[in-house]
Amino acid sequence: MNFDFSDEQKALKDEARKFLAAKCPPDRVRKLMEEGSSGHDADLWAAIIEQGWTGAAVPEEHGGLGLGYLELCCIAEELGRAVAPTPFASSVYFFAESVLLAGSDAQKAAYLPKIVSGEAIGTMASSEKVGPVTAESIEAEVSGGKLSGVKVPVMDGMVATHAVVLAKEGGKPGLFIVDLSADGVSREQLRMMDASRGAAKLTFSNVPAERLGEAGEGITLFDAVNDRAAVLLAFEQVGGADMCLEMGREYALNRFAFGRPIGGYQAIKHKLADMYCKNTLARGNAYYGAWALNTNASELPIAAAGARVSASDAYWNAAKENVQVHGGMGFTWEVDCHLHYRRSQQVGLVAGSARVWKEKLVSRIERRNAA
Amino acid sequence: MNFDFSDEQKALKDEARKFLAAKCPPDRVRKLMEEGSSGHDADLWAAIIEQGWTGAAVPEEHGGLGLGYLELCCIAEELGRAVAPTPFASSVYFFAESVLLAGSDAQKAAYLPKIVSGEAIGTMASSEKVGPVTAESIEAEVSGGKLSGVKVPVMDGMVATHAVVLAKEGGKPGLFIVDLSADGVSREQLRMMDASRGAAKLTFSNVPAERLGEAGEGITLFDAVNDRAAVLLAFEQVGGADMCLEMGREYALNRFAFGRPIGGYQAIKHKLADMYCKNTLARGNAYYGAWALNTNASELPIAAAGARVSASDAYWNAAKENVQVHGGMGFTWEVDCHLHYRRSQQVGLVAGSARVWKEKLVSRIERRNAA
Amino acid sequence: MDFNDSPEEAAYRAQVRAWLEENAPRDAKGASLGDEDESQMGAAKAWQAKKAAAGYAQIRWPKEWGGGGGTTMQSVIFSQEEARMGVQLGGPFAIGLGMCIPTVMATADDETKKRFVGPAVRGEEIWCQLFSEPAGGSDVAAIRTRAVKDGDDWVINGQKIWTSGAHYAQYGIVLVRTDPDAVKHKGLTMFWIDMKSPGIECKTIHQMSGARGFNEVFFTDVRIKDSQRLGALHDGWNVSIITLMNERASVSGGGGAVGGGVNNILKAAQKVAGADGTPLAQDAALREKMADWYVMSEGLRFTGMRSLSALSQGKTPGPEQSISKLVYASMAQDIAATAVDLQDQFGMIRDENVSAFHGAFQEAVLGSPGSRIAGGTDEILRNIIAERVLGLPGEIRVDKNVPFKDLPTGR
Amino acid sequence: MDFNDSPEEAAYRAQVRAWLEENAPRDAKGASLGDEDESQMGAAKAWQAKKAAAGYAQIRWPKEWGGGGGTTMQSVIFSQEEARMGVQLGGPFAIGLGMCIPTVMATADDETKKRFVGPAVRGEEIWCQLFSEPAGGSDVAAIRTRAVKDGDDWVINGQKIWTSGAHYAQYGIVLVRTDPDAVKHKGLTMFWIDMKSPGIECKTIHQMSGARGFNEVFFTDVRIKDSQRLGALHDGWNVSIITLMNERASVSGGGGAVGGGVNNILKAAQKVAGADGTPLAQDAALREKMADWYVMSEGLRFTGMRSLSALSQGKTPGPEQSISKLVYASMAQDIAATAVDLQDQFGMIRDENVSAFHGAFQEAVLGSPGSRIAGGTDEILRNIIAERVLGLPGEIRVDKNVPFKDLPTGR
Repeated sequence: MNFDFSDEQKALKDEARKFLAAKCPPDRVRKLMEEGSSGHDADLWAAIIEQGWTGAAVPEEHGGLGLGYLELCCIAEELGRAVAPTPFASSVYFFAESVLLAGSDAQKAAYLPKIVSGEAIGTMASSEKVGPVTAESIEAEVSGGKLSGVKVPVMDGMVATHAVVLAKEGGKPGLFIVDLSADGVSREQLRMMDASRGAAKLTFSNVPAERLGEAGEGITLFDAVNDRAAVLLAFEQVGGADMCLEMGREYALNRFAFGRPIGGYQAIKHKLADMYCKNTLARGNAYYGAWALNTNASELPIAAAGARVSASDAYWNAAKENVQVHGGMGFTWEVDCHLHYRRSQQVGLVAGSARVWKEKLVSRIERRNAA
Repeated sequence: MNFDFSDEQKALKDEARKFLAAKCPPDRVRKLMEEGSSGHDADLWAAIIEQGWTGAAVPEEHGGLGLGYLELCCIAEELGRAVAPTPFASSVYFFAESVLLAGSDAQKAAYLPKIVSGEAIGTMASSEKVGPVTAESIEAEVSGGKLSGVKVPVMDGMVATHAVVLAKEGGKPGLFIVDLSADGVSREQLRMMDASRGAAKLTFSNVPAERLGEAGEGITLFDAVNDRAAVLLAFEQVGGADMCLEMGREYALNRFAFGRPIGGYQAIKHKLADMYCKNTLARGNAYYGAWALNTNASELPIAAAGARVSASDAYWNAAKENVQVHGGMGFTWEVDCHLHYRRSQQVGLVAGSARVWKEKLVSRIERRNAA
Repeated sequence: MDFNDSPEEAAYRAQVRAWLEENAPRDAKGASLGDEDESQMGAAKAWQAKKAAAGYAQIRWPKEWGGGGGTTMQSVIFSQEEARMGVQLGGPFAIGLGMCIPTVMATADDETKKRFVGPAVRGEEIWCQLFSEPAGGSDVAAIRTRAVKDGDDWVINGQKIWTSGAHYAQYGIVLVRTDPDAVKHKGLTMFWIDMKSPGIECKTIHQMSGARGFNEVFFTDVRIKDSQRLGALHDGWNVSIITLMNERASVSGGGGAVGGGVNNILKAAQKVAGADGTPLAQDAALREKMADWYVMSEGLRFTGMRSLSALSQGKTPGPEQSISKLVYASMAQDIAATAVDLQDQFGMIRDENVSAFHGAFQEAVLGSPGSRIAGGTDEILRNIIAERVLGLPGEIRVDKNVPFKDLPTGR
Repeated sequence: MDFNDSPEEAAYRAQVRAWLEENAPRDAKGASLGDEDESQMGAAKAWQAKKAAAGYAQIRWPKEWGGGGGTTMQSVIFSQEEARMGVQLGGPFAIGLGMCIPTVMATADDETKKRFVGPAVRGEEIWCQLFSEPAGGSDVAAIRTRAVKDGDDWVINGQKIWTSGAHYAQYGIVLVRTDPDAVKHKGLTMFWIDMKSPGIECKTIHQMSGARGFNEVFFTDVRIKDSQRLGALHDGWNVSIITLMNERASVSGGGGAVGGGVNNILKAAQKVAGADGTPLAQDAALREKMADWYVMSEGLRFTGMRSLSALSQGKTPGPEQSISKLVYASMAQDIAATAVDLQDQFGMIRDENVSAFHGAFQEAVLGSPGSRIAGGTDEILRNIIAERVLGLPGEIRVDKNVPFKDLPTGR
């Protein structure tokens, strides 16, 4: 039994942590938020690309490092811990994974090297209205190879060069690659709960769109991409949740009330112990997701849903209770708690809400039990 | 504003508490459980009848005291606090209320004086199988005035002399009064989670049954009876929950660990504070239920569901966390915690489960909002 | 058991209602406490003056001090009727009249009282309360702001925090350490202070939600007279207890729109379609939660009514109201997070023009953590209920018999 | 990252599997620890003897003491394979071999060790551990059972509680107070004791669930030799730490059927129809809860695998396993209560012939409170995680510098 990351993978993680501590301290994230920017730290993004992280799981033939998903999980955990304000998830977990999963050889050759090199920034555009994305919720339509419709919110929609768009063709949902520099694309920046991550409303009028995968396969592919993204996002969440635990622990040891550290009071001790429990459960479930993703196991749908449900719960709990441990300081702008509080909401919604994933998990278990 | 019981009603409650402390101490309840009896303390029951409690809310013209429902609520709270092993709920909240609600003058005259005097013990027989009672779940059938079918569990089914039975007639559910001493009734005692409250499986073969209310009104009447019972049971639950809080508080003050009372540790302090919160919410909701029941207000359906949901939650929480406060002693037979732990399950299920009542509450709110 | 006014209450309510109909400003948007938007301040002050003239400003206070000479219940009835009219302009005066002026009245000489009480009741002067410090928080007595005697003056240096309204207040009461060699609770003294004194600087605190209602207040060589002292030298802790007791004595209106949050999410859920096209309000998981929230918020409403009933009958309400903020704050956070989760990806959007329900739930997600902390954290409130209501032992105190300057502190 | 055995582990597993195929008793129903039904004791003892003869009884112990001279991982593999075969008969020996005998080995003279170790490994003699007392509970050192010196003997009076297997054990280790004038942790001494000594009386404890696995053990003028002492006089607290450390060193199999509870309720819910006739398994509220429980139980399973992986690589597992019982016990209570609630009125029935699913969930409702208490309450486990894993401060101890006899106690 070797249910752990290798020493090399752990070393990669350590390096990533050091790199992000230097390039992406919390003050930098806060400053970006104050500037009301598009939630994209261009300098950090350039440095990340230089590290080769965008290509960690992309095969060498397409310009990547071809390391594998376990390595990408290590990077994801550190990005989550650092609350990094970059389009990494959009470009790598969603766009690149869509192309890897469903792209033709030509499409892989056309897009993956650009994603790896940073020449392109990809994203996924699926949501159109309030509520979960389903076949019925889609009105965007491709007809004669041209896309029309509105997608909102599209993460990193102000900086992305390409998007995978979920749209109908002949009445059936499909995934389509769209070049966002084309005529007929208009972008409108949105104010987000997590101001460290930008998003836009994208409007398409007769924009060229090329299909990814077979016609009518849209929802199946979309689900499969979300499963893969869910595992990677789970590592971001686990990284963020552990950072919250560390922040809370540190504060509890150094903040004194009534002559002793607040970490000596059971209300705080037990709150942090419960946080440790949830984080540990989430880590276990995330590791299983990593194994399933890396081996492309048949268990992936259940493993991904389990990782997502557990990690979303752990991060939200850790983020909100870390604020509580910090007391009054915890809800000020200057203290870092709110960076995680916001991000736990963003990352918990971006691939679909907790309630949707819980339902996915149970129906997948039922299907497995019935098989 | 006078959202409180009157001084007279409070005096009645005090008297009831003293009476039950003398006649129904916990040791007596435990002994009854050990004897594997039918969960019926005949001596206590006789004493209760002598007090006139069975007739508290029954009009004087039917042999009752005609005091009102607020007085009955006071008694219910004390019965719940004392974990009284009697068929009071079955006979008074379910049977007598069914007759008061839907009985003809002749039926009221025939049954209510007997219930008040104790000559008769009534009960409600609705459940036939696992899961909530619905029109579809009923197979018992009345044809030509004769009932056939099986009801399980029927609370106090071993000692009841009469039952209100939910059965179909001409394909539609109705409520029927059945004399359980008639030929064709067979009783089988059941082992219950709460061994201080007896129940039976009742089998009916062509037993005479007289209809209560109009044909086909069964489910409407059954719901209405349950609403009234729910308010009264909520007071039993509030009484039990407060007793658990008092037990936990008392133990926490007198049990020492590491040289000081365990009630000085925040884990215990905050557990008891949370119990106080839930109990206080339940009491507020129960009072509203009492007001609605006593004035027969149009708010009763929502008030009853609110009282039930809040009280079921409070009692289960108080009962299980009181065990936890008591530590190892809490799960021994000799300590009283388990009496409430069992009873909180019994009283939480007898008029239907928490999940069913939550759904009732929300749909009733929706209906009110739409009106 | 009923919900009716007594005949006396009904008569008073009718009188109040008639007066409000005639006098209440129309379309007055509430100037909520600590709001940085001061545009409503004029309206608030005018309304306060009008109430004072009619004896409705401090109904429970004696008439000689500008009050109404009435009962607590009358005060509650007036608040209810004000709320019913949508006139809620009392925010800026709440701390002054609820905490500061009662402290002045209990400790100052007649001249001082005469100087300050009237203008405060009439809304002419606004007060703030300067107790909390960065190192203090729940531990109010851990005050480091120093006052050093210099002739007949005191010179104050230090910092206060979480001061509501400091940026528009004319006066404040300030708790400072006058003897660091004494044990923690024995070396404090209370003063009133002119907020325009040289050396006082206010800085608004930027909260995670974007709101800026609280202040940091910095004291640099601020010079005040010993005659501004409230109570005895080094007796400030006991004086502060007067202040805080007065805060608790102000009973809220009881009823109110606490249950509103549940109806909001229910109505929202009726408008959002789930995966199968049916409204999310049909989702059983959400419905169970809504039932739980409904009985919590209604339970709070009924608990308030129980307290009001005691008041109405001239009794002292029980401790039941102490659960209110503890129950409400976590529930509000839970409702907000659930409502955002229901919106799926759309829930990430804060843009009030794009977000569902004008971003109300997103604002609630960002605002609710503050409610679990401000005015007593969840943890402190549980301690208060456990100790004061249930009589469980207090915390073991290691800071009781040590000179303040020798107490351990964090970084 | 994989779930495969290393080549060495695979070889050992194959060897174990072959041996078990040949030697394991068929249809051996587990004689679970502390069960009052002793009918399986013969089978358990026979199986323990057979394992000991083959070196599988205490795999990690040196061969000279009857062990297998193997690794922790081998011990885990053997347990996994035993479980796979449905042979789980080790319960009655667990406390003796896991706690008592290691204490004897660490403190006794050679003669004593030779006398006791072999018979215990071979299952010939069963041991119990007599630490807990009615006034103790979580506070193990609060021991009141007194041992008074009388010549070369000690005379013991007092009471122990929660002693598993006391009614069938031949020997025990007992922690007693030998100096009540010393501070709490300094006046204790450890002895081994023959459970058939005159003056020892065992009484089974009737639990709320009806089970009777634990005992009270009463000591009335029980006379033992000073040579039965384990460790130095008054050094019993340090000896007891050896005992308890050994308990923690025994790593569980990690994997296992923890997730089983969730599948049980899912399958149950598929068989029960709700109000509208569809199976309750379709109820969204239940489905959300099932998802939560599933990731909790799977999370525990994967956490176990992480610890096993460390062992497999010759490393020391991290602290992650410390969450296991805390997470599991409350979840089990929650699952049981929810499953009973789903059954509505029928859920009240405990009768195994009538109740749905043979009353399994009702038994779980009645049994689960014990799991949240036995072997460390939820509250103690949270303290342990907070202090030992997260390094937060320990509790303030008021019982450290006071003679034991002067410590305050409850009624």
